[in-house]
Amino acid sequence: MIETRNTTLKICAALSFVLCCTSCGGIHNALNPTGPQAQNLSRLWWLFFIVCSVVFVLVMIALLLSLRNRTGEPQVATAPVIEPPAEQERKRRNVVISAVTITVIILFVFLIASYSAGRSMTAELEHKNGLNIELTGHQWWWEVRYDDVDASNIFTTANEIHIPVGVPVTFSLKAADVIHSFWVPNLAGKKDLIPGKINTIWLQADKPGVYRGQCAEYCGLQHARMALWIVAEPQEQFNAWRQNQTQTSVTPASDSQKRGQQVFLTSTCVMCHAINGTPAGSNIGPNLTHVASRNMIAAATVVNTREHLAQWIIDSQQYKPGNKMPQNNLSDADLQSLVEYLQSLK
Amino acid sequence: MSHEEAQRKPQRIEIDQEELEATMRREREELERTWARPTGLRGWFTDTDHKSIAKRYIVTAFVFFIFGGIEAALMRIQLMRPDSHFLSPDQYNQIFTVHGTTMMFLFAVPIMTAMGIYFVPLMVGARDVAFPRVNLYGYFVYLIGGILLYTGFLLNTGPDAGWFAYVPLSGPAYSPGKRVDIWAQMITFTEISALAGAVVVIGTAFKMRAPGMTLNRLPLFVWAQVVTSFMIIFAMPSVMLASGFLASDRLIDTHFFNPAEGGDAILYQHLFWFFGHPEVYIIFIPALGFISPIIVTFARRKLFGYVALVLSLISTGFIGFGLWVHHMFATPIPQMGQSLFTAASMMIAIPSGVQIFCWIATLWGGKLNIKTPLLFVLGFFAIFILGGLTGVMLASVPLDLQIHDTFFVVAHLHYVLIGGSVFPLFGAFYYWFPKWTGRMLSERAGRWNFWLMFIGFNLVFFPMHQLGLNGMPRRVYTYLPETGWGTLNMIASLGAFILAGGVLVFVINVIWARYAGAVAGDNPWAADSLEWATTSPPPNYNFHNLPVVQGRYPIWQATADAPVVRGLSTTKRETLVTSVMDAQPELRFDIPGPSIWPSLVALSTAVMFIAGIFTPWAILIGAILAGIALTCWFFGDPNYENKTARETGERSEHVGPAPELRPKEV
Amino acid sequence: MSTQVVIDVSELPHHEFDTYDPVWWGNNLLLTIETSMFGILIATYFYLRQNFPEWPPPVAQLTATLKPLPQLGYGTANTILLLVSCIPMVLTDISARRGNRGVSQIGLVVGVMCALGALVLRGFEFSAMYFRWDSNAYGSVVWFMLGMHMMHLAILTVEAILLAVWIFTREYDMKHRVDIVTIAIYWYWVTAIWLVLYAIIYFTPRLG
Amino acid sequence: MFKKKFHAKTQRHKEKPFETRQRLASLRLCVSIFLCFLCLTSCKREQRQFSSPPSTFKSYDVTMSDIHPGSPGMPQPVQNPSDQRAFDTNEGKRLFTQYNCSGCHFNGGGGIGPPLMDEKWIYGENPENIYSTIVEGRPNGMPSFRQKIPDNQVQQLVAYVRSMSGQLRKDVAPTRNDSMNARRSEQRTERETPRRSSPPPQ
Repeated sequence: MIETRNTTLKICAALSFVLCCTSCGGIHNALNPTGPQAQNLSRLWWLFFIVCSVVFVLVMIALLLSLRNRTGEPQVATAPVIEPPAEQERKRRNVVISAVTITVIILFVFLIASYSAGRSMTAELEHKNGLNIELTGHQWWWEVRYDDVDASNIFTTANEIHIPVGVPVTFSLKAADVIHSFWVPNLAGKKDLIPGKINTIWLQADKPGVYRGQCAEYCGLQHARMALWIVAEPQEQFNAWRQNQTQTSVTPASDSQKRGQQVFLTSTCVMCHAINGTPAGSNIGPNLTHVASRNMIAAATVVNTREHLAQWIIDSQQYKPGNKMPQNNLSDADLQSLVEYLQSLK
Repeated sequence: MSHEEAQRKPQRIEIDQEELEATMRREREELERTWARPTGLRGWFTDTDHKSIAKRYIVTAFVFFIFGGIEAALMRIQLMRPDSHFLSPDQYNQIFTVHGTTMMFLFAVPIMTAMGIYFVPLMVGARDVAFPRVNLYGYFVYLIGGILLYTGFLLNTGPDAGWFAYVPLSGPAYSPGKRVDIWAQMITFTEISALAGAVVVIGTAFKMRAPGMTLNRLPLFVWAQVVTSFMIIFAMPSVMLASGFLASDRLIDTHFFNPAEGGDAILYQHLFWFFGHPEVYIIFIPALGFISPIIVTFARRKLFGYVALVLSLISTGFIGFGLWVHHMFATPIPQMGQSLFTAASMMIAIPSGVQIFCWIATLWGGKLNIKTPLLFVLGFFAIFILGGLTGVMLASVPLDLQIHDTFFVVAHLHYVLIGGSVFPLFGAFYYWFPKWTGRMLSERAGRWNFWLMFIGFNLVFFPMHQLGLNGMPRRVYTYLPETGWGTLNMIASLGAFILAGGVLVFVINVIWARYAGAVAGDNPWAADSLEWATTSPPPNYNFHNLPVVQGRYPIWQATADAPVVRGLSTTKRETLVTSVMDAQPELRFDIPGPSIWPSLVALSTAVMFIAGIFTPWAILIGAILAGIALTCWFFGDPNYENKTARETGERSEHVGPAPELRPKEV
Repeated sequence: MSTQVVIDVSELPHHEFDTYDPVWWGNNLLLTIETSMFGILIATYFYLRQNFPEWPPPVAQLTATLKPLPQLGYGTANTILLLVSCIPMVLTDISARRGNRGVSQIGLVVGVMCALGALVLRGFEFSAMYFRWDSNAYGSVVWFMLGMHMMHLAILTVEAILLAVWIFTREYDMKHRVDIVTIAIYWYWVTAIWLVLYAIIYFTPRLG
Repeated sequence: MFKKKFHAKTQRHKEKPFETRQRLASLRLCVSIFLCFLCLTSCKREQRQFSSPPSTFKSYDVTMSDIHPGSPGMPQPVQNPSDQRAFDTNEGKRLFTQYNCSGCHFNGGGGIGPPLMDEKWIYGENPENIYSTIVEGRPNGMPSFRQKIPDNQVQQLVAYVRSMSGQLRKDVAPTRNDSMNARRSEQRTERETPRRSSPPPQ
């Protein structure tokens, strides 16, 4: 049974090594915090992780030591001990009792730690006077509505949330169909979007950059392809973006863009999508007023390039089988001009 | 009752050796005839012997375990590489739902109940369980439930809303067709059978113990089964309502979960997890019951801290009901409430700790003899403790918000459930296989089996912790290459095949040993508890003379002139009923014999629920059918045992010890 | 001659009332299951109530003054009937213990009559609600509670009928006397549960 | 060694036939139950087709307006694949709301447009009639959705419209959705026997 001991030790060592060294970097990573919320959490995580690892190793050592006293003789030959020496038993009882006590203490520490962490996360949620964003989950994309006291500044976009760096952003979370969950690990923990309820969470990015999030509550066929991007940028850059988003869509310049708009308004597109400034006003699908200003399409699934856009319009089902956008058999010319038009919607 | 006192004190009787042997021989023949089991197809539907029912349970559950494993393998193949097209999202969603449902409802719970049904009567020294026909009914209901799920699955009607089928996704508006209905009814079937099993086990453990087996001499295995059964009794009604509400929402337009009409999606989560979390302990506590006897047997010493272990079992059972909300921390729940549930969730680590420490103390003081069963128990320690620690992490609200519903949780729950239940279960298989079949499993194959499973398991699930922290949500049918989740997923998928290899070794080992394994004898491990006091496999009547227990380790503590129980009829199906606390003889209870009606009631239950998916009228018809069958159950040869007596040509009044065994003056 | 120590149980009875008999345990465990089921159902009732500004929700057809509270008539009648039905059951219970066949028979018959009456009344109770099960969550949960209890009432009635038939046609042996006592327990339980449901369904909305 | 094994075998010998028979029995049981399920469950019902195949509706019966029922040249009724699929009828129900059909038809109750849940059919109750009603539009306000709604979605809508008056199998018709309950869900709607009715007065 020597190998039990060694192998177990090896495995433990190897595994804890893996866990330690691979936890760094990435725009979609809970251990690479870039906001107060996530930092709070990762601090808590490392506390738990280190203490738990120590406990685990200690218990394993105790276990392995307890295996040292073995007998080769056959099972039946070894006489069972029903009355072990009282002295030893008392010693063992003391050891066990103290071990349990230590467990209790550790758990108490954990409890305090996580309670205070939780407090600081939900604290003064109501008077975070930064940005208010209303996030609505659809199967399988995110509708983003930027609230503002001035109604003319309210606008709606999808799947790509721009936020200013260093400003707390409050999200009020809703769901249009089933339960989804909003989770951007680098910035904060997750919160569910539940039909008939309103859930709130705030987060803040301290470094500019792109942070990826993905729906974390199973929401049907395309749960796997329901991601979003949070683009954190300096205040003025954000203001510029916001300024642009509040505008209505650009009027088509070239002929083919004009034709593209016509195609859009006379084909299936207009049934679901809105482009502010045109008759298209349906909000079943993402709002396309500034679609060209987004980096990704299809809920942060594919890069927003001309080819992808064209393929997506013709046959979205090959990217996201089962998504609600139908296939369209447009003539090549129509498609080209439509894509051109959409590309122009900066 | 005055005569009882007379009954209770042992009497010394003088008898001639030959006479004794002659009597024994005669009685053995009579018992064989009285407790004969119907065989063949008829036996399938009428045999109420707890051992054959339990064997069927175990085989059936293990088959479902294999199915679930195959589904798991398919998922691992799909996730091996990013953007893989091995499965369509629709297939993948059905597969992971059926995988979870199978493992939880068709494998884990039934197989634990089955172990109880097989061993509780043997360990407490009874001839059969308290309600053998209910037992049979439970098995058929369970079997039908399983077949229902898999028939649906094969007909592309597999449920696809996850094993906890959250509304509204599983509700009428977002799960068209009959997929989720089949899931809901399958739940109903399995919970009925679980409840039946629970009642049977408690009844047996409380009332059928051998004289002298007071509650504080009850084997830990039985304690674990009792605690589990009580948890089932209080937890299952909750999921019964959850699935009932869901089904009626889907079929007759009720509005329990429709926010627009005052319903509530969170209500479902409360109902489900009020069952769902105790469920974890319903699966895990019986495994604790396997570990104690294995450790005692192979450490060759008495258990350290019997009382502490019993108390921690019971407290686990209680606390298990206090932490369901930690599955719902991401929903809008008041901070204060959350911290309370955090506290509860962490508190449950204390009894687990007590158990672990007591076991280590037992090992510490023992003369170890590391055979495969103990090996699996050691594996349990390594894996389960890690799973328990990640469980403590999940109990903390803020941490949970990061790792909830990610692959971290997938890793955690597999560490807890496979480590906490499947490893001890395999240990139990190696430990008790000789009792079932009279043959030993191969030790060498056993070690291969263990190491393949242990290494494979850790390869599959350890990387998942990291995946979760790297942001991979659970239940995704694929992922983008840019996410960089590919490598760890590849490792996990490779591990899956090693794990599968381990299980394969086990299956081969069983098939081989079944026919060619070394003959075991009654008590191959020189173990202490009563099931080893009879032949392997045990006779239909379990014990010729019911034993009288003199300590916590009946076999080890048996004195030379250990008393036995005499006076039970050998020509009627009788067993001894004793008092709950101190196991004093009270009644000679008639055990009902084979009957066709339980299986017919099960079939009409099936009509009721399955056809009920398609038309509400079926509920009525099925209920009437069930009523008829139950009536026949009630009227149909209620005293079968007397009939056997008549068949054997003896007057059913003839009971009690043979005349030559009447007590003489001591 | 060899000696053997035995516990001779040949004189023990086959059946005994209450905790002696495993049947008692089986029955009471089932009742425990059902009790926890009703407990959770009641919790559900109050949980759903939180979602309603008015409970029960207002109905357009009714005038503002009249709230669609469940009408008391049938429910109260049902309660009284069930309470009354306990009297014969108590008699049956006692007589079964004493072994008085005649009284048991009469008691069971009267009890069954009451139970059947209660079932009929329950039918009307559903109609006394202003809502159907598919009107809204309130209707759903109330119908579910009434229905669940009705189911138990029906099972109880059938059992009682079977038992009556038995002791009229076949032997009045210890086994079935124990069964009578068991069914009496079930009977009291059904009544007790109903008292709780009655209070909740009919009066908690009136408390506002 | 071998002898020992052999001996062991013979020991168990009397058990085996029972075991095998039991196994056979279980097999038989499973198979029989499995078969009776096969009859019960229709596989078509659960089909979920995401990429749309070409419509089964011929263009000629789309163009002909169908005000003279039973007129010569009436095409053979076309089988609408969506009639068989629960998923499609459910999608139809979703689209019916999202494309704002309720704006005129009020969940089938009728208002500006005629009711769809009763037995009266102005332009015919066959799939192809409803199809052309949606694609071509009808006098007095029913707009044409030609090119606006892709074929497979029209098929889904057609299936749903027929389910509103119980024309479809109950296990295919949609159940209630998570909104105010305006009416019984389609799967609980009893079948209305269709009869022709005159177009609304000009």
